[in-house]
Amino acid sequence: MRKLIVSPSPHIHSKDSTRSLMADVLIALSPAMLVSVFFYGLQAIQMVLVGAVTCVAVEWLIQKYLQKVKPTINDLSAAVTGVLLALNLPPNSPWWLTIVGSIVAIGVAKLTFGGLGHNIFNPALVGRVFLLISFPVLMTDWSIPASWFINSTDAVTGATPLAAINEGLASGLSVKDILAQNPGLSYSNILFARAGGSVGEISGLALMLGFIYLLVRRVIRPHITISIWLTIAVVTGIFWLINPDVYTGPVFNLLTGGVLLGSIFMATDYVTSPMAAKGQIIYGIGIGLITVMIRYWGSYPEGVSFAILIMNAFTPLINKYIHPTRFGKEVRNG
Amino acid sequence: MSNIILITIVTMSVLGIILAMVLYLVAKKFKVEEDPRIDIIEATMPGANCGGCGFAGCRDFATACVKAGSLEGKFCPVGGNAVMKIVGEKLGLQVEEKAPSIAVVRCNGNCDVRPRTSIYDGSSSCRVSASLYNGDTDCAFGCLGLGDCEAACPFDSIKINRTTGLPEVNPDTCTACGSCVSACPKQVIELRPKGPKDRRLFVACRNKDKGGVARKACTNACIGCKKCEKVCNFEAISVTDNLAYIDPAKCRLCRKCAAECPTGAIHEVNFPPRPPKPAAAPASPAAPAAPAAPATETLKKEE
Amino acid sequence: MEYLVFLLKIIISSVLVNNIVLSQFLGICPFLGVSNKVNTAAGMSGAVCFVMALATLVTYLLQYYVLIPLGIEFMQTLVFILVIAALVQMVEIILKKTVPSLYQALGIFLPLITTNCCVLGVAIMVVTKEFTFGTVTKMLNLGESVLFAVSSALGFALAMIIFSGIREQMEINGVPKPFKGIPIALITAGILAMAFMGFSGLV
Amino acid sequence: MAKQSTFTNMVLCLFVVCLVCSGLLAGVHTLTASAIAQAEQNKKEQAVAAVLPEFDNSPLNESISFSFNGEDCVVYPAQKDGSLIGYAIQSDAVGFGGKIALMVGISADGRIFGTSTLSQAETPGLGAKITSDAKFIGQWKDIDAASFRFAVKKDGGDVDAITASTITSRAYTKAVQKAYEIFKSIPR
Amino acid sequence: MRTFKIGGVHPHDKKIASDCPIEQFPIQSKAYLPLSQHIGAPAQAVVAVGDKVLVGQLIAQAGGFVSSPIHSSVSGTVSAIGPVKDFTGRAIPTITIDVEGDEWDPSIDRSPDIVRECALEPKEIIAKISAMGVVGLGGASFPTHVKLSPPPGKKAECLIINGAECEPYLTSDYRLLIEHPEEIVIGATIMMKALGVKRGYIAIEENKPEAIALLTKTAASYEGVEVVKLRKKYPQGGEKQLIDAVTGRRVPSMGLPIDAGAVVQNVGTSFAVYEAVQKNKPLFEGVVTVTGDCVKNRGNWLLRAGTPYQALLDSAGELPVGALKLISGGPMMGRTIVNPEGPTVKSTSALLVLTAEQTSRQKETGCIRCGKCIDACPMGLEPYLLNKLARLGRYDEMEALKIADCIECGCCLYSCPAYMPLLDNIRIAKAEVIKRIRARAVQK
Amino acid sequence: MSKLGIFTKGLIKDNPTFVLVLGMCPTLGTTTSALNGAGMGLATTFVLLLSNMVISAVAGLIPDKVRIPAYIVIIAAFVTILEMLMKAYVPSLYATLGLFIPLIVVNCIVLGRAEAFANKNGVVDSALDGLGIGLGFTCSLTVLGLVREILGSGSAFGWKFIPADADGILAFVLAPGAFIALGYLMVLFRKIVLKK
Ligand SMILES: Cc1cc2nc3c(=O)[nH]c(=O)nc-3n(C[C@H](O)[C@H](O)[C@H](O)COP(=O)(O)O)c2cc1C
Ligand SMILES: Cc1cc2nc3c(=O)[nH]c(=O)nc-3n(C[C@H](O)[C@H](O)[C@H](O)COP(=O)(O)O)c2cc1C
Ligand SMILES: Cc1cc2nc3c(=O)[nH]c(=O)nc-3n(C[C@H](O)[C@H](O)[C@H](O)COP(=O)(O)O)c2cc1C
Ligand SMILES: Cc1cc2nc3c(=O)[nH]c(=O)nc-3n(C[C@H](O)[C@H](O)[C@H](O)CO)c2cc1C
Ligand code: SF4
Ligand code: SF4
Ligand code: SF4
Ligand code: SF4
Ligand code: FES
Repeated sequence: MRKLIVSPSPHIHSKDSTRSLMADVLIALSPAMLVSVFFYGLQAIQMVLVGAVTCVAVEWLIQKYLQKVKPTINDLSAAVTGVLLALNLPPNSPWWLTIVGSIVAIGVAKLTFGGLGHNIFNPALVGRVFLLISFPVLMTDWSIPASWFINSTDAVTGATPLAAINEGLASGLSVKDILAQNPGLSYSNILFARAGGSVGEISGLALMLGFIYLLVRRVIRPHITISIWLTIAVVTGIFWLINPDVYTGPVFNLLTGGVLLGSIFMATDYVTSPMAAKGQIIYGIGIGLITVMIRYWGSYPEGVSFAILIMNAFTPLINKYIHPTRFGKEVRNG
Repeated sequence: MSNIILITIVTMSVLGIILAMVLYLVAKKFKVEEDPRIDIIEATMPGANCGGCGFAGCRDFATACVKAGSLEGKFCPVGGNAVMKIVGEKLGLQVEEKAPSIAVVRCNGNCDVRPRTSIYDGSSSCRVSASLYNGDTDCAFGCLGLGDCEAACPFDSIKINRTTGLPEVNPDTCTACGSCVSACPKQVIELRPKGPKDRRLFVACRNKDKGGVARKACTNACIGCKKCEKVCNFEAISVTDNLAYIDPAKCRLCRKCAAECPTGAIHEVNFPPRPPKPAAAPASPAAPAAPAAPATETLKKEE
Repeated sequence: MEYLVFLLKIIISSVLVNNIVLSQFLGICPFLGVSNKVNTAAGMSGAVCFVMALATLVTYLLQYYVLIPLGIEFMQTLVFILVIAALVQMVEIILKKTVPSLYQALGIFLPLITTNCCVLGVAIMVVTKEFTFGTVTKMLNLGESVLFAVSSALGFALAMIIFSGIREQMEINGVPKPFKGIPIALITAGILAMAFMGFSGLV
Repeated sequence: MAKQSTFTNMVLCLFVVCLVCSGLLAGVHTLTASAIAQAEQNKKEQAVAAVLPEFDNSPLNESISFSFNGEDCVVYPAQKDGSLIGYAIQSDAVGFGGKIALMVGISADGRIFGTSTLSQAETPGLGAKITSDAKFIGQWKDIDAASFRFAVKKDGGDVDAITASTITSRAYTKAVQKAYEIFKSIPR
Repeated sequence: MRTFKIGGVHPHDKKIASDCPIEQFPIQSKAYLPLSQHIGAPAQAVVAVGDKVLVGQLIAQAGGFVSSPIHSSVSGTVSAIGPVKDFTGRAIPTITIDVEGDEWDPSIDRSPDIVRECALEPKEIIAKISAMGVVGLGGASFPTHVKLSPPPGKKAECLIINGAECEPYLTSDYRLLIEHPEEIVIGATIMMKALGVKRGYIAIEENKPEAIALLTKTAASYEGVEVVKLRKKYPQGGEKQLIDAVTGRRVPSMGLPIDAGAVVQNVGTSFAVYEAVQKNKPLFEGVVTVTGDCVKNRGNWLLRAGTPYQALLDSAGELPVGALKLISGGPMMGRTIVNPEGPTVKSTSALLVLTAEQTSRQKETGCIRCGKCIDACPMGLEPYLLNKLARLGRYDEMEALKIADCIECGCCLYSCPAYMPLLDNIRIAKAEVIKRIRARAVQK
Repeated sequence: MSKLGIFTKGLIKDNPTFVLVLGMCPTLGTTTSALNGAGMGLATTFVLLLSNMVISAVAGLIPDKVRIPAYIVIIAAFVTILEMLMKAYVPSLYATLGLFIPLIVVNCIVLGRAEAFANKNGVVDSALDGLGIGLGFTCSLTVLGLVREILGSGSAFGWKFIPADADGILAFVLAPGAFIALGYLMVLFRKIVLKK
């Protein structure tokens, strides 16, 4: 007799899977990866590969031998973490730095909490911040490795724009003077991949391409990203209008540092960001505010990573108190 | 220097006296609102908060015990008689002793004897499956094997055996809290007295279909043939709706019925092997086999 | 204006930059112990805030008007803890008599506070340590001390409440068995401390 | 075990406990007070000795106090064979984690002889290296203060900063410079 | 174009049977008529074994106000009254009739003429609908006369005819709309009269342009009836969503459509009301779609209630080998058939056959908190959280999170990339929560 | 329980750090190196030992309502004595442990032991208990300090095994590393020592 399948409704599925979503993120990251390979050559390839492979390997080893569960490396989330971690490191990082970061990201920040879906903090960022705190010298070394395609030392200015600003301000210069002294810091350079920074943040345009892809494929919703941008633009805009000598302006702040990479790919990480649209906007505003605070007054030139991690910590509270818009108001019981 | 010593001593003594006086006033005004015995009783409870007692957790139970002024109908299945005795002593109340119980699984339809007739593809939950239909076999009464009982047990004492597809109770850790009983949508699990020397006998089937239908669905099913009812000298067995039930209060563990049952639906637990007639019912795979008995007994002796 | 900025710096410093739990390591026991639920965490934080302000006020006065004039600063630890212990008990009764609703919310946490080292820690800190805010280095006066105590308590509250939210979520999500309870709480606190290091240099 | 609480026994008990404990403490205090003072003295002496060439007086007892830029400051003159060979000057500046206090030895002819850290609250492994980094400490030996550019290299000076600790290095430099300013204004 | 504002998904349309005209399905040798073909109290049999019955003859009377009578769908002899297994395999009280010929009760007007005018008073209309056993054909089989009698204090302001048919595959409402537009509009006017409302909407999704055009033309000559074109989105046909889409009002949490001043009736119901009131024909047959990608002979059949599903299945032609899923209803809300020998009922709307590849769920891989279920949920709930709390049995929290508002549309499970069995668990927990709420209400 | 049992349970079964999870502030705050940890541990042991003995001796004389204040005074007295002794004879260790020495007063271990053990047991047992718990605390702090020192500074007990100008993983010297290292050590302790 033919066996019938029995299940509760619904009987069909959208066919999205965790794996397909993660693959989409990797695809969305590929323009940024290609640009960095163009500018940083073999070094960029090595870092992305080491990051992805280590993350996947660490996940496999820990799940198989320590936690004794079926490894979940096929869902590609570890690979995403590895790639994002690598893209968040300075281009000249030694290979072992990527490995240490990957171990912390996957081992500490992800699997200790129970793996995909359970972690509170963004693994790649935990890895990066851990490295930043542990190896401040290496993590702020913005020298440029050789590339096959172009003479990148000519093409890319050394220190990151934000570090340059921070340094300049500390030695008493005004923002205008600093920008004048560093011709590499023009907006077009930042947008079209000529200013220094982490491997992945070299080209704003490539990152935007990824953003559009993610939106079109409905992998992410725009709420978080846009609210981060708006917050940063508004707040820095106000300060810039008050005193353009000490405060950098909105366009500069949006295009430099990890804002694009962070707001598009890291703040939107499903696991560690709020679920409801309203919550996502609050989260984005929080990230924007903390980023500006750290950039303007903190001792780190760059604040997106910390801002995202701090708001990750608030995410459970946001989820607890901010719910989606319900259909219909409550009028009676029973 | 001696000046300092003097100053120190005087200051501290004054401070000491002042504080003591303040604390005295505190002590006088401080009134105990909650009966302190609640804390004491709560401390003696096992703290599993399983709700097996029928109250919302251990503290609720403790409060109820203290407030009620009688322990009638109050029993912590986890702590058992031992804990209830302490509670009784602390409150100066009479405790009713209860025969220790244990969960038994009244289904013997393992994968070999009960063919699957459909493919269940929903959430791995007995309740979900039961809300849809009778289950993926033709037995409308048996265990669904999706492990709601396993998930419900606060003591990790009931586990689905992957080969039989049926749950098995760990007799050492089961506290008879009843969580599994209320979790099972098929009423397959029953709390039964552990029995003298942990020996007990029960019908491992819930199938109320007529014999033929039941047998077709599951070769281990109780077919309601009434052979056991007839052979029992103590009127402990009754067959209603084509299903036999052994009343633990009347059963004297003579094991005649088990030998008589044509389908092996009657399970015997912790009995020594039957030496004379090897033709007896085969020990079922789901119940702890007979050889386990000596081990349990030695354990008992040590205590 | 400048003084207001100074006061603001005291607040930002003690809430964010030198968070009493995450970077000063004070009050860790209640931080780990009473942070299972957001509501209890908030209650505990409220109680700590109140006691800390009061205790700092009293011990500050004792230090400057009793111990120092008498030349017996070495009795500091003893006197402070005695006073704090008595204070906590007094607060408990007074609350119970006058504001029973507040007592319901905070009362159960009060006994825990005596052995919470952030109260004694802050009381000792304000009378022995020079504080640096920006380029200013000074001993705090009475008002600033109380402000420091309150904002330290707010820092405690911030850490507690964030943390309890995280733990509620972990309760629903489940964590691997070996890490259940304190270990995962410690590791989470570690990452949280790491994130809070981003604030360094703000003041 | 514990007794019933009555007014008298509560007061008496706490009184007695306080009495005994405070007596004990006061006693220990009297016994250790001089040792504590000695320990503090030793620490300072060591610091002074570390930053000055050999001397034969006791600078700590001959300290000179005066006002510098509205601050009270103390310098410790060192003598050898009766002639002044230099001063140990206490100075400070605000670093990354708080105040950095230094003892700076300046010879009578205005050369910086050496520096040593009295107290600091910098980040371990970063700024706190001012107490351990041989290269950093080493550069403060025998400097002609008059021609020395008191600034880290990044700001166009002569000081090699500790990597990733520019703020601390700046503060250290500032404190040494301040000591030199104090030196210049010592009333002679 | 209008639609509802929160959530929703866009499954593939697959209206592959939309070109098959409605045809009479052959009458089988036996008909099985369960006594409970509606929500509410079961009907009580008024015939005995051995009685001869005609098509349309009353065989069981309503068991209360919220109940509905049953009429025979065939002519013949009552051969048994007792438990028969329904399509889930559970035995339920059923009247079994051996079919002999096809003799109709003479009071039924079988002429093809369309009767426009209805002279009955509202009360009489409702009584007639009740007597003819009309129940909702949109899925829940709620007795129509109850919906047309708003409780005291509540006033309906409009009637909405639900022609959304938002479920993939299903085409029965569509066929009815284009084959009997006039009757449906008349049915709507009758119900408007019964409710005393001046406005009636016929809401149709954009993927049925012919129906929209035809109905707009027909409705032009009836006062107060308006056709509303809706954007295609599932679950547009859910009554709360439909009211939101058509009127912009939202039914309150735990409320009924009447709280938003609307009454929603399915297209088929409207047709049945027309036949009942104007043609004196009880509800014993309806349009059933037989469809599925693997079905060779798809069709929209006019089917007598009580026909075993197996007969429909046989009409479908040869089916692929291997495991299949048979669904009574659409792929999003339909229920799986375990026992094909079980009978259809009045409100059966479709038999859908899906192959294992089309329907098999993948193993759940653990929620990644992507929020897709939240985005999809038309009620603004948090399915991921409800699912977790359901597994932990934390009912109070689920109640606060409005689990009772779930309409069981399945959008959440449909969208979940981790294949979490969200609705499976939510449904069980929702039942438990509602039980608790009721128990509390009773206690008060 | 045997005298040996009283003494050893503090090391493993009732280990104050890994099992009872008490006195977390000094545990995290002072363990930047193995020697600092050991110093803090020994300081706590000193107070624990003496206060346990004295409290067990006088427990019977103290009325219930002033029990806690009286105990606190006794403990605080020993802490202050310790403070003065350290200032006088090991000033550099005192400087590194800083605020955490006076905070021994509120260390839950000390008061906890007074309440849980000393006021019910004799002087000798209480002394053994105090010593055992204290040494358990000392060992845990030393181990934690050692781990943090090895990872964070590349040295063990002050002996640097990596090149003099190289750094360790700085995070472990800082606050985050303290929490994280303790978290993982606790899991290891449960797995290896308690075999859970
Ligand atoms: C947690 C933390 C601790 C730091 N500690 C110090 C420190 O002790 N001393 C210091 O000069 N810089 C410290 N910094 C770094 C400064 O903020 C600043 O980045 C650095 O001094 C300037 O960078 P550079 O030295 O590489 O030019 C610290 C930064 C952070 C985030
Ligand atoms: C998720 C969901 C989808 C529905 N889709 C439809 C639909 O497409 N067409 C329809 O007529 N009824 C649909 N219904 C049923 C309606 O909500 C409503 O019950 C019906 O239109 C009322 O009419 P009736 O009483 O005539 O059945 C749906 C219900 C739900 C919960
Ligand atoms: C328990 C229950 C009670 C209902 N009570 C009323 C009612 O009092 N008035 C009414 O107009 N509809 C009532 N309804 C009908 C519903 O609003 C709805 O139209 C019906 O359930 C079909 O909806 P569906 O097909 O979307 O599921 C009730 C439905 C249920 C299930
Ligand atoms: C849109 C999107 C963004 C992601 N961003 C990150 C990220 O920033 N860091 C990371 O470790 N993993 C990221 N992941 C992968 C995955 O969600 C992450 O490893 C989980 O946090 C692990 O539980 C991302 C995945 C998606 C779909
Ligand atoms: S097996 Fe059942 S009765 Fe026994 S402890 Fe587990 S849940 Fe309770
Ligand atoms: S005994 Fe009941 S709950 Fe357990 S698996 Fe069987 S059907 Fe499920
Ligand atoms: S089934 Fe319920 S929870 Fe899921 S999307 Fe529909 S209404 Fe929301
Ligand atoms: S759609 Fe699935 S994976 Fe995404 S949040 Fe909902 S339950 Fe989790
Ligand atoms: S040691 Fe327990 S709170 Fe600090």
